[in-house]
Amino acid sequence: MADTAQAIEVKGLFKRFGPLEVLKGVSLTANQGDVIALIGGSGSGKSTFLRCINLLELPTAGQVTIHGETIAMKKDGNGGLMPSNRRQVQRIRTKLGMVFQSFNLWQHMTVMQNVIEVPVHVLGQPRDQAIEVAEALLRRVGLYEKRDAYPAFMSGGQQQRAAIARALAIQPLVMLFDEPTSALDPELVGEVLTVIGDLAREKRTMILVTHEMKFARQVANHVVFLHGGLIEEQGSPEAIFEDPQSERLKKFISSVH
Amino acid sequence: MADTAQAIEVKGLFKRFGPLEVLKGVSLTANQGDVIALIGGSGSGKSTFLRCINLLELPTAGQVTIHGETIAMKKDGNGGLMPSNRRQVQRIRTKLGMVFQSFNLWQHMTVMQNVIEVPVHVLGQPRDQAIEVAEALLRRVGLYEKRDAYPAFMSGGQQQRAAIARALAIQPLVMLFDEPTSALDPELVGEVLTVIGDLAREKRTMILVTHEMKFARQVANHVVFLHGGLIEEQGSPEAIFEDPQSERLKKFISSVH
Amino acid sequence: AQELKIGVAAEPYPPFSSPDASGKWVGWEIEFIDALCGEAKVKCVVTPVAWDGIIPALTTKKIDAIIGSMSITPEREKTIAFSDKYYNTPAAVIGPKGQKFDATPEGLKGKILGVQVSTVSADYAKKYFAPVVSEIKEYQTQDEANQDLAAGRIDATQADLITLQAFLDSDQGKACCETKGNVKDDPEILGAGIGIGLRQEDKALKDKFNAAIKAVRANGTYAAISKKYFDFDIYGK
Amino acid sequence: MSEVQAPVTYVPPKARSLFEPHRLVLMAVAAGLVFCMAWFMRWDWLPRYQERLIYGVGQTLLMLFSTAIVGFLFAVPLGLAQVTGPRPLAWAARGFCTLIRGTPLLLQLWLLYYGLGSLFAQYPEIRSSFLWPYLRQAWPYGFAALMLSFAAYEGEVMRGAFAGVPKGELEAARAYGMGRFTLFRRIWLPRAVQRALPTLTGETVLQLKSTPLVATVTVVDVYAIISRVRQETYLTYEPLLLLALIYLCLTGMLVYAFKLLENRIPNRGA
Amino acid sequence: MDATLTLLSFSPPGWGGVLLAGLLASLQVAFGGYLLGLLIGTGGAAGKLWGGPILRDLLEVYTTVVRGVPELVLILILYYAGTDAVNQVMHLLGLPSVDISGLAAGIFVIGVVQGAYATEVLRGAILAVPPGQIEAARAYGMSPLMSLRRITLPAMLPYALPGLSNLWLIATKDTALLAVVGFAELTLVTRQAAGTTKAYLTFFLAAGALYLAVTLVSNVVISMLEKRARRGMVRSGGAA
Ligand SMILES: Nc1ncnc2c1ncn2[C@@H]1O[C@H](COP(=O)(O)OP(=O)(O)OP(=O)(O)O)[C@@H](O)[C@H]1O
Ligand SMILES: Nc1ncnc2c1ncn2[C@@H]1O[C@H](COP(=O)(O)OP(=O)(O)OP(=O)(O)O)[C@@H](O)[C@H]1O
Ligand SMILES: [Mg+2]
Ligand SMILES: [Mg+2]
Repeated sequence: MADTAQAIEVKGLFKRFGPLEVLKGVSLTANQGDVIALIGGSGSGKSTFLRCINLLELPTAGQVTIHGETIAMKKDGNGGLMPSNRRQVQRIRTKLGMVFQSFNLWQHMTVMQNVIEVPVHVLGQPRDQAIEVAEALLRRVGLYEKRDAYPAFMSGGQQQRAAIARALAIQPLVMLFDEPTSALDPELVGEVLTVIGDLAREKRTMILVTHEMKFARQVANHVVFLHGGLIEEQGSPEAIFEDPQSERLKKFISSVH
Repeated sequence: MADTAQAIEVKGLFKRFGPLEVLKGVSLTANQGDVIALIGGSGSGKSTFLRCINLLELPTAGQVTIHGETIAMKKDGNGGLMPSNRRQVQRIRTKLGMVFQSFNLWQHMTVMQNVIEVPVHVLGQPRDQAIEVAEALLRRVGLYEKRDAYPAFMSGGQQQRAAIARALAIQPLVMLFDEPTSALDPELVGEVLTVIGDLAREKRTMILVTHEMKFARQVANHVVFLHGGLIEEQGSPEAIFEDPQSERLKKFISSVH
Repeated sequence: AQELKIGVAAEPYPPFSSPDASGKWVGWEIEFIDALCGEAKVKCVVTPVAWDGIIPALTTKKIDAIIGSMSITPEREKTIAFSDKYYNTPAAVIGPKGQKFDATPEGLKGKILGVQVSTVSADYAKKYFAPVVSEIKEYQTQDEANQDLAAGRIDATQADLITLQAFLDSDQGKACCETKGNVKDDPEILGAGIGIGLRQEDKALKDKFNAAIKAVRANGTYAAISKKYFDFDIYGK
Repeated sequence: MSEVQAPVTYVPPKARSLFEPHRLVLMAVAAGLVFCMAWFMRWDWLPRYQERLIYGVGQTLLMLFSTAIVGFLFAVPLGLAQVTGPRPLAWAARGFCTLIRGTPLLLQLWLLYYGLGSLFAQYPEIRSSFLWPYLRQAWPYGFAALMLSFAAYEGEVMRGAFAGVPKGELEAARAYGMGRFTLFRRIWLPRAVQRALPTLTGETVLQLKSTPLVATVTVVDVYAIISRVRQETYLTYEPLLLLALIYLCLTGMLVYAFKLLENRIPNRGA
Repeated sequence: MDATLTLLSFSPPGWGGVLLAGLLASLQVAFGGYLLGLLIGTGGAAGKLWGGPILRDLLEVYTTVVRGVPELVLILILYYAGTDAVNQVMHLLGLPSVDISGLAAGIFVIGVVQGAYATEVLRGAILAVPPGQIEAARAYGMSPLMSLRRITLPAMLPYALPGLSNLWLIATKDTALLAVVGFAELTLVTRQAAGTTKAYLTFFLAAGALYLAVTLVSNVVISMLEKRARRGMVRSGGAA
């Protein structure tokens, strides 16, 4: 995989759920080390966009390129797309760490088992090594003491941090965060912020969906405002928050401040 | 019921869950028309305090007075309290509208049925009249189109607004809100704010628990900071947010800003 | 008048008792019951009961008498009372055509023998054949044993000659099996014949039935019924 | 049948002290009852049948475990086929489950033993094959009937369990690049089994309670032994009470064993 | 083929009429037993959830014993002991012993067995109602009885229905076990017909078809009921 500067390149992404066209041609480029914040109203398609990047949702049209490798797609029968090479998709997915809006931790495994599952069983790392890495990660997100707890017995904030650790364990080139702070109280938000800041310093590329504008502002170097299935406006945090151009964005920002 | 200025008076409220003492003597007075915001870290006992007011949780010790009527309590066998007059509790509860942190809408009823349930079956209002009131309320929270939908098919924000409408339908003297905006996006938060503002103008008393400091600041005329089972500090929003006294509150506020 | 519930086995036991296609019970024993009750001037209802539970049904008063080809045995007499015998036929062994053996311990050596549970044939087989046969299989009904014989799952079955004869006369029986002879008599097990099962405390009923059995034998009704089903005297010696 | 099988999990009563006053009274009453039974009923036959009873219990357990284990192996594909299989396969699996669950086990057993069994006998090729020594015995039919029944009921349970695994957890696995087989082996199956365990406990107890039916086709299990006792001693209640006690103990042991298994994976309200 | 049709025709010499009568008897017992079971189950669930300690323990013994002992054995015990006990009581009261029909005994036996399962199904369903729903009812001043009637019972229905419909299907099939006490239900008459005519396969298949028909018809009714009860609940979609 070429170490191009472009970590993610999405071109003309369309996504339709039955009659509802959620994405109407979204294009976005993230360079390596970029932290892109995706903001927008509820139901504007932020989660859908993230999910299209790693093909959890199959786009109706469009093209996704990760670190120079374009995901090969072919037409399915129903006017949509499907991946033409399953192995390629699996391989690319191991380079993308995703933190879900609803965590999606595996309930039958402890936190530690959750974190080492993919390194051991998909990437084939030796168990000892995976555990070592996992312990370091869990320390970093402040969950080391909880490593043998099952997700169902942890608070929302703890689950969210476990999900972050799980995503980091595969040492992804790109991290996709779907509202990583929604379940956290203000103090914990600060902690997650620190973790994400560290990741940014490691030159890891990140796209994060968030409702918390303050958070977006602090952590992102580029902000994208989704509206009506399109990118309504994008730019540096300063530009977006201090000097919004479009009416919609102005309204959105003002309702927040 | 005397129309005293004091809408709620809580004196020396203690609450213990087994070994865990969550509330250690909380006293609070709300005059009619007051909007009190309850803030504090996760697990500090905010929800528990609200639930003790309408006796969903039986306090270990303490006294609750609603509009001059003190809820009669007697000792139960295990060192706690229990209401000595069930009917009184039921009667007082119909004067307290509660909006739960997790909504608790009745899943087997449509939004409309949820809203008219208590007016018709507890307060004995004629059905037609209840429906009329309900329709007005649903319009006000922007759910009129969803009146025949079942809660499970609505987004979190919609459920939250339905829960608010349900609470308003009983025309309560006092409203208790447990994080009424947790599931809402910034724009909807603004709407709920308007509703609460209207209620305040109608001289309805409100206690609301919230994690959103901005919201607390805009809507409340009195802010209470719970910490370690006690009221650590209270005062006007300006005092609390601009000039916090205690170390804990300072830390809490700074982590938010 | 008093109504007596006469228990018969719910499982078909032709030609003595079996239901017909309209659900009515027919057979030698059913006609015998009619004759007997007519003689004793009591009203009787035929009540099918699972053979397996027919004695508990009697003792718990679900029925008042058993007329179901039940052999009189000392073991049973500990629990219930019996009238005088009303028929007695020898026990026989049948087996598949083409295999040569006879109804002796030597002949049955190494074979699988089927019997119906809690019958005198079962007791007899356990006493005389158990040491030599490879297995004695017990069935809920004789009919099932016959089926398994036809299906080749057992090598022989021992039972009352009359029921076996009825099976051998059927199409299925004709095709597969033949008699291997009667077993050697053992009066202690086989001798006492078939009686009406009664509760031990119902002495009056027992006397009534004994008198009625004598009467139907004396007035020719017994012979008339038997003639319809058999070409020999089933009352025995 | 129903879209969602609400897991009717068995919630044991609060583990309170065994020695509360009212319990002591109840236990005294129970002890009195047991004493009356021991004293006024006839138990002299017990020693004579002891050995055969133990053998019978062994046969019952053998029947239970063999059919439950093999049946479960069939149940997994049956459940999976109904959830994700291609249409024809899903229909076939669904049809099989409906067929078996819609007819009494007793009838299936007789159909296999007296129906199919006597059909086999009509073919000389089968009668002379190496299988015949097995086919002429009763237990293969008992085994087959019980096993198929367990497979069908469990197939239904597994269908619900597979379908009930939260979609998000499967998505997470896919998002991290798991292949289909790894995903099934590491996430979907263990998670489904975990969800199904409480129901499985109940179903296995039901299976235990179905085993006596095989006695009607001459398989000798503990029920058959007790039937023999009843027929030989003409006692109505005593053998049945003993039988009930035996089954109660077996059920208790089964439930306990499953509890141990369940406790290995804590599962809050899943 | 012709012979088979003759065997199954409705008037003698066909056995179709007998089979149908057996089916009717089965359905009668199943229906009666199911209703009795529901009654016992409702009382049992209420007793287990809100009853005193003695009642709860007794109910626990009842459900444990019934669910731990094979139906076949229970039917034998209840059939003999149950009717025996009734007559003992009548005797003590100086009344003539009553004649308990096979139908009544069958309904009683099936009802007692079903009652234990229904108790657990209903109790589980009531516990499955999210506590918040009941709390909300209390918070708005509903009395316990009203919140039971307006909230708990309708809300538990979707959780109880699958279990209750299973129980109905079990009831229809458990009647087959009454064959062991000689009650002329479908399975026993099938066995009699088969034994008399030797047409085993024909009759077992015919009976199987009848049972299956009962199940399929029941399923249609059940799914209609469920659809109604589950209004307002999200369908748990199949994962793929
Ligand atoms: N699987 C689906 N089938 C049909 N509609 C869907 C599906 N997934 C999402 N949608 C619809 O697509 C739209 C966008 O959903 P999405 O989850 O991407 O929004 P979002 O921007 O992430 O909102 P939020 O901030 O509330 O998480 C919504 O209207 C939603 O109802
Ligand atoms: N029913 C209960 N049994 C035992 N402990 C409880 C119970 N309810 C609450 N607690 C405990 O009491 C403490 C206070 O809980 P409470 O729900 O009042 O917190 P909160 O301030 O509302 O927090 P949050 O902001 O997360 O909603 C927590 O530690 C919680 O674990
Ligand atoms: Mg989203
Ligand atoms: Mg709370």
